[in-house]
Amino acid sequence: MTETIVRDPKAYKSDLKPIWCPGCGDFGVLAATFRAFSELGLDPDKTVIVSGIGCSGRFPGFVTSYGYHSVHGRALPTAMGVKMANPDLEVIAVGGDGDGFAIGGGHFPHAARRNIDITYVVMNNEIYGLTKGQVSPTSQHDQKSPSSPFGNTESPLNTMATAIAADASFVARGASFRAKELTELILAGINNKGFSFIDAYSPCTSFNNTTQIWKDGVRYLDESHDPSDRAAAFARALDDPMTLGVYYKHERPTMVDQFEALKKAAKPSTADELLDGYALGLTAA
Amino acid sequence: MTETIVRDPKAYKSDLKPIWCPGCGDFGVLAATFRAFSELGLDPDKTVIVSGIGCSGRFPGFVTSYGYHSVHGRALPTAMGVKMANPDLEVIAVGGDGDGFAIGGGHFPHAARRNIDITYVVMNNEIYGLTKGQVSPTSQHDQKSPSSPFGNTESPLNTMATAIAADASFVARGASFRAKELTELILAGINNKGFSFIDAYSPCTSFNNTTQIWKDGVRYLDESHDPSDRAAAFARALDDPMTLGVYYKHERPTMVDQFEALKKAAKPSTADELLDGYALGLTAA
Amino acid sequence: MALPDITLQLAGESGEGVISGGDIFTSGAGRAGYWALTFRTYPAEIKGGPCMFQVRIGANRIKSIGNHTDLLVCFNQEGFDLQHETVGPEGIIIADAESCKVTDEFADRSFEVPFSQIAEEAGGSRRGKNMVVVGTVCGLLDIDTTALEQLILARYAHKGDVGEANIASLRAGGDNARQNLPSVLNVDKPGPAERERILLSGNQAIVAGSLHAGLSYYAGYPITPASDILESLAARLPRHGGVAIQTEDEIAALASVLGAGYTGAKAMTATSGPGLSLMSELIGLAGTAEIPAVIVDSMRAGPSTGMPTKTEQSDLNQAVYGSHGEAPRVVIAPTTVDDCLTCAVEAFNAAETYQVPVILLSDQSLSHRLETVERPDLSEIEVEDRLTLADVASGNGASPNGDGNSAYPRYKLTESGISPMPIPGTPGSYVSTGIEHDEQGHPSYTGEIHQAMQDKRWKKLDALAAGSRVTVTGAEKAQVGILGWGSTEGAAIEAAELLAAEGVTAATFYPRVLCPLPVDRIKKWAEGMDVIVVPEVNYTGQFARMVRSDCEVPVVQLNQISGRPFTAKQIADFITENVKTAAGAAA
Amino acid sequence: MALPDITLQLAGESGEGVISGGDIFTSGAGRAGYWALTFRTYPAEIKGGPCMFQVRIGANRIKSIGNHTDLLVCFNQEGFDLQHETVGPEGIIIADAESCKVTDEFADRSFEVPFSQIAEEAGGSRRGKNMVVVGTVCGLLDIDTTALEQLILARYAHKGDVGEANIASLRAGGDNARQNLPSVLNVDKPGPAERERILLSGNQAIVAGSLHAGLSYYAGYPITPASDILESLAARLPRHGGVAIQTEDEIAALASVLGAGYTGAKAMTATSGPGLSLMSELIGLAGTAEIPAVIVDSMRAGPSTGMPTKTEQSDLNQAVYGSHGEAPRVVIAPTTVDDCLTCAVEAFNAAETYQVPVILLSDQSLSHRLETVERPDLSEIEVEDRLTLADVASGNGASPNGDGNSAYPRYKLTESGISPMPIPGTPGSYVSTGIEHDEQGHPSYTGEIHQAMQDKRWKKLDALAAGSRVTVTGAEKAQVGILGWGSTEGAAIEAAELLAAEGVTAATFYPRVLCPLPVDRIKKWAEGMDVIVVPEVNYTGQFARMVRSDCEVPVVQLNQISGRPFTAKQIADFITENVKTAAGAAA
Ligand SMILES: Cc1ncc(C[n+]2csc(CCOP(=O)(O)OP(=O)(O)O)c2C)c(N)n1
Ligand SMILES: Cc1ncc(C[n+]2csc(CCOP(=O)(O)OP(=O)(O)O)c2C)c(N)n1
Ligand code: SF4
Ligand code: SF4
Ligand SMILES: [Mg+2]
Ligand SMILES: [Mg+2]
Repeated sequence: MTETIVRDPKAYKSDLKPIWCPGCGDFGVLAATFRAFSELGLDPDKTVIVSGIGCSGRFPGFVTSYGYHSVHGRALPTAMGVKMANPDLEVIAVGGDGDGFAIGGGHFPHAARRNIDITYVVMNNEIYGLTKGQVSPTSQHDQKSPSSPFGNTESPLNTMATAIAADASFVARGASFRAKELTELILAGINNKGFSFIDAYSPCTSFNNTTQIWKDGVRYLDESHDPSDRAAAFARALDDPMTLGVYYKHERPTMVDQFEALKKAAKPSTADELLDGYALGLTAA
Repeated sequence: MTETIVRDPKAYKSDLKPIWCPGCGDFGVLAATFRAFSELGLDPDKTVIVSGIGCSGRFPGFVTSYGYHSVHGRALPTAMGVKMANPDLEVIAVGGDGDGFAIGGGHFPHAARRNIDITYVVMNNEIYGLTKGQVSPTSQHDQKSPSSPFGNTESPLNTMATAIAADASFVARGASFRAKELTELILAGINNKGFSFIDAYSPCTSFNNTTQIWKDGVRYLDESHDPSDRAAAFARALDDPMTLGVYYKHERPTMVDQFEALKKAAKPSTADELLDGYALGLTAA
Repeated sequence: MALPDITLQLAGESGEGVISGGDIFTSGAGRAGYWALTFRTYPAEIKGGPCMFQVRIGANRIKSIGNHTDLLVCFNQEGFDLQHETVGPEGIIIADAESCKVTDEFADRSFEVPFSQIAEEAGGSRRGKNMVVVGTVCGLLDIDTTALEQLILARYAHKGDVGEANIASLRAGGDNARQNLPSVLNVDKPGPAERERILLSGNQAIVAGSLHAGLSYYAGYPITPASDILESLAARLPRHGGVAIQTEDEIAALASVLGAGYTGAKAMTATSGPGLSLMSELIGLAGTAEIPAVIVDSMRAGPSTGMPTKTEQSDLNQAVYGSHGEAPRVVIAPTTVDDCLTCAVEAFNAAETYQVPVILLSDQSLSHRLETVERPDLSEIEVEDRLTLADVASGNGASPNGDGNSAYPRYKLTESGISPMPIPGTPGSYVSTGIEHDEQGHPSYTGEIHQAMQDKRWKKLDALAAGSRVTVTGAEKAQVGILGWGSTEGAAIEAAELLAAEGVTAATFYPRVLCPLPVDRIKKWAEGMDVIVVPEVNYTGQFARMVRSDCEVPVVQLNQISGRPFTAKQIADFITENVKTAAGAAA
Repeated sequence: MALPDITLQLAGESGEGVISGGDIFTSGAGRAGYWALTFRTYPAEIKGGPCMFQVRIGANRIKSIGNHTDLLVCFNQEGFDLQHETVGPEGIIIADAESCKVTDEFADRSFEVPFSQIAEEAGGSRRGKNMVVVGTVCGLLDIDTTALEQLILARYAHKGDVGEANIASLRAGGDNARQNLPSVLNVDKPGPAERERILLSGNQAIVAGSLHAGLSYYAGYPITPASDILESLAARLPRHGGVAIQTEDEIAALASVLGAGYTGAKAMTATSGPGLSLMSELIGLAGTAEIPAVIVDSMRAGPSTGMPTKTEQSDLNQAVYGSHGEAPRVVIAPTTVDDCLTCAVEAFNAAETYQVPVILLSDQSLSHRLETVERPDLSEIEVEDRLTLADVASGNGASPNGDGNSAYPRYKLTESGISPMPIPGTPGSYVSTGIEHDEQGHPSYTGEIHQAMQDKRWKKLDALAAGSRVTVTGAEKAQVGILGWGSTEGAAIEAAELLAAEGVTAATFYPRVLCPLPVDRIKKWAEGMDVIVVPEVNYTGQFARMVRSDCEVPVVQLNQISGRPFTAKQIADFITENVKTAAGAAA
């Protein structure tokens, strides 16, 4: 963890007032992000926050940094483009559980497999906030909602297990109301070279108010847990989902590293060099 | 396993000659399917095979049964529609590794979460056959291909681990050249009530000829493996990927069962009953 | 003098009960015999932010949102600031005495009422503010509140004495109005109802229509303003063994709808623009594999995420031309709430009859407006089913697949282009496919087969183009023809009435089926018009361009993208100001 | 008599070396100074199935595939069966003596050659069959094979003595032809080349153009006929720090291209119809958030999966109208292989200058045909870059974000609609978004802002519509005007020449930018034409409809969907047969 504190957390707060409901967990995630940015001394001009659509998708607007508010579900491939086109940028992707695991769920394993060096923070409220309370892939079985009036027939997706199965480089769970620890997780995620995934419990006070249940229920991974042990991490993920902490870590060359290594192998690449290859060499005829 | 053998395997062979290359593994998967159908005595008029696009996607055309050749990546949601609209049908989804885990990968965890009672057979050749040999999500790291001329920069997706993380009801790996065992896996998958996933190694002799490597390398899960232990299944999935057998089983109410249970709770549902609810009751005025 | 109808606006902050007050007033007015039509704006935020509820009521059927506000009730200062410009020259303002000051220009036609204070005194809580507002309005307009009170009691039956308190607030508001406010506003009393009336929204009507048509499979992904279709069906469809599934995205929704349609089920999905875009590829599959499906698109303001809570008619191009290659589809646009029900049934009928995907184009204003309509007689709305192989099978027991293991010729080239469809579970197995194919569904890439199959797929729609429903008002010869689609019809008809009052003859023409367009009938009608105006709530004039290209008829575009529906006056004014002078001028 | 050019077809089974033989012949003919243009059909299967290679060579530039086959070489019976109908009235057939019998009608103009036997004798293996074929053709046409032999040696340098054996087969084929076949066919000898010539495909030209324009980020998902763009760039882009990524689908591809474009990179993706459909939603985002991007669509026959290896021009509607709402974009269609290079650069220029997504519409026939062109002088093809905030920043050190933490007004309403774009990594932070927004990118849902922003986004393209490139042949006044787009241009120009020979004056007009259409120039040109014909390889006449609606000019459609490009004769015949008599008749 770096100690270079060059900016006040408030320096990252934008002029735009968050539109979130009173008590929404996203406020806590935003605050933890400010603190993590501050501790890392991130330069707002060199930082990009990418999001999809949802209440949580409005996040970039509230941060002083570059931002990219994409369409629903496309935060991860967008972030890949940003990072791979300009590896000097610090890239954070954020979004909701629906954005990330329903419509955008197809992108997740590939971001992990590629090991794109970005940090992905999901504000998991186990509900669709912005569209007024339908169940999401992380909603509980039997949960009632406008779209599941007699109880959810689907079982929740285990995001920790999913990320470990995809071999994400850093896999952790935090909570919006555990400010200090969430700050540390975001910080560790950013510092991790590779694809870092943080599932942050972030209650939706309007449509799925789990604030109390989660506040009462969360506990931390015990000291003995070895995050380098993938099978053990998976086993822990199957335990009590309300367990917070770093489940899994697997550092390895990032996507940027790997493309860097291709430079020498690649073929001549100017347009002229290419056309040379198609020349008819008429002098020989 | 049912013993009702009412049809010859050949009865399921359609008039259309497979267009696959000589030695293509898909022939073996097709043959195993015929045998499994035959052992189950499936009625071709009550069986639907759904596929996406790829060499493997042409599969339904070679079977005498109903078939549905969808667009690339959409076999699973299509199969859900078929099954949920008509639960009496036996529904099998088939396709390639690219179809199922690249473009269609976003549907997989949800098919598993919902526990749609279908069997999904992926003909995994670790390559894009139909488009002539580009890497797929299951291709090996460093593998050379037209789209990865200096070696694949991405790490392969572990399909067994992915399916176990998604809590698929039945998770197994087979191989096209292990005819008897593959037949049994398909049979067990169909017999399993719930979402059954079978990853069948199926070499592409034209663009990624792994025939010999796989023939030499495959082995079977040992007897001691307990498929009801999810964490253990995951640990096995991280071991040698060339291990065949049933990794994981988790029987529970299927999607059809769950909707059946909603019947009583649901509100009056004829158009007239609905309009009654909007009536102004003018007599009261 | 009593007006034939009046337009009321309630404006305030989200959370003050503006919308619920408006809803309950509308229901109450409906029960008291008035016809109503509403329009509302939501804030972008989930909680807080300005919101507005507008309702126009009258003694006769209401066709549009009203040209200006006759009575604006401001819950707070922002309500006044944002909405006072809509108030007509004779319009009245009632402002919350505690929080709102009107500007000088309204000094002589505005009144202050201490809403919260009255609520507290009468019902014991300042939260009854919106009920005081409703009571005030009823008092001012002399609307009987008996029905309204019953409604309130019923609605709060399980909430202790909230109902009683609300009624007390309502009455106190009415008493205050009758005592302290001059009776400046009067609306004609409605006569007795000839047929039963109902009050519902466009989306509710679509749900009712789909159930009437025989819907049994629904899949959709939440999106404003279509989510309530999913929600309503989730509560109902399972009753008779149907299913309503919230999928992981719109692609899965339509893929599964096509899977269900393939098995013989009547299946539907509903979405808005972004979802329709994602469905592009599968719409082409449905057209090619000839699978019936209904896709509801409740349009909102685009492009991209755009303005999700605002109305617009800007997805027509995507509906008609979206998807690569050239795949047939039907596009139907309802014009009113009851028409939503009829069009939903017609959408299923077209899907079934022609074995095509049908896109039903509603919009935010139509999907979410409450409108009083005569209760449709469902027995009069015919339901059609597809031609199945079982329908045509001779019953001689011979296998439809012929001998051996050959596939049934599901894509048989017939005169009409329509081929009998085997239903899985019954004899006649074949492979449904989006690859170009011969009659048996076998992949085939010859130019001859491609031509024959495109001919087959497209010619199916000829009958529909010739016979689709159209509504026309006005004479066969007129100075101005208003040619439009969807929810603008009411405003267009009223605009024609306004023009008539100014001595301009005007006619309207609204086809329901926009693809295939009833080209011949449009051309014929156009011959009688001196000039044709096409009003659309979009930027580029999508329908106008289609008319120009398909009918080769010159038209004048009238476009606005304010996020609100047209008023009749907007259309009439445009015509008097721009069109009479130069037929080629556009706004 | 020597012909100015001849059309050769090789027809046989996939796996017999038909395509590779054709390729090598084309390269050899090219090196011998002939101009060439090829067309090929692939089987649906990966291995096996009929395939055909067609090449037209001549002493001057070749513009289209040729009206009929002058020389058909049949590798087997199926080759004859499938292709003999294309043979012209004077055309010659050479059939494999072992496996192919021609029908009587060709008795007096066909010859048998025992290809495999000659190969075995000369090169020691029957697999040299295709080289014997190439040698036979060269012998018959008296084409010098020196360059060809060098080419073969180079190509098989690492394969032991395969090269030598192939050359032996080639020579044996030639010797046999000279000895045993009558010299019935002659083609004009080419003169010396004035400028260096190259032989490449449309897709290769697009790759070259994109590199010239400064491409540094490519992402794509494999799909026929666009995959080779990904493959070529994967081998090259990393050289200077660029990346080419195979994504999990087309949505991810375009999403990442927009992410890259947002950071200032020139970024591209390439796909075919199904992928373009999937990109619909994100194309709207690019238009709304104003992010430059280039999307290559190499069209294949649709709808749906359709006929993936066949050509068609049927994605124009999707390119121009795809995506919900109304989002601006540019659509550019190259007409020849060298034009692919130029248009690729123009696509990047338009994307950068106007901050919009640009769709480059190629098609299977153009993407995969080999064509001899003069080597473009890249220094003459100007490259444009976007207006960045750094370009306009005053350099006084003041923060572009103003005081405090407010966002830079990235969507500033300017005269031209183009606003300077801050590049992440430099000052000027803001949020790029597809939600309707004010100048600072903050979400805003008022009608005024929506109108202002739509005006801004759309008016950017006015300058492009006025100044885009167009190629015209023929006089300003003509009996027939051929108005088209894309790869039909060569056939159209040749059709005009054929018509001229029959005394009909004809002109051609091919705009490169189809959206926004150069309406004024089309109208002006149209005034000089008695009748206008629009040839398109599609079913509904998509471009014809656009011309009718946007230019209000009547046109006659000429459509075919055979999976093959037009021949000049097809167009000319249609015009002589249908158009002169009745201007309104269409095919
Ligand atoms: C393609 C598309 N489909 C649907 C929507 C509607 N939509 C907006 S946000 C959202 C889901 C919100 O849930 P989540 O991602 O969990 O975010 P939250 O609001 O809970 O933070 C949906 C369905 C959309 N904007 N685009
Ligand atoms: C939307 C879309 N994108 C791309 C393609 C092209 N395509 C067809 S099959 C295929 C992948 C084939 O690989 P796989 O799924 O592994 O099947 P296989 O051929 O190996 O059996 C691709 C990319 C397509 N048909 N549709
Ligand atoms: S609806 Fe829920 S998630 Fe959205 S802002 Fe409100 S509390 Fe937060
Ligand atoms: S290309 Fe590969 S996967 Fe396709 S048919 Fe041939 S061997 Fe099988
Ligand atoms: Mg959520
Ligand atoms: Mg594969």
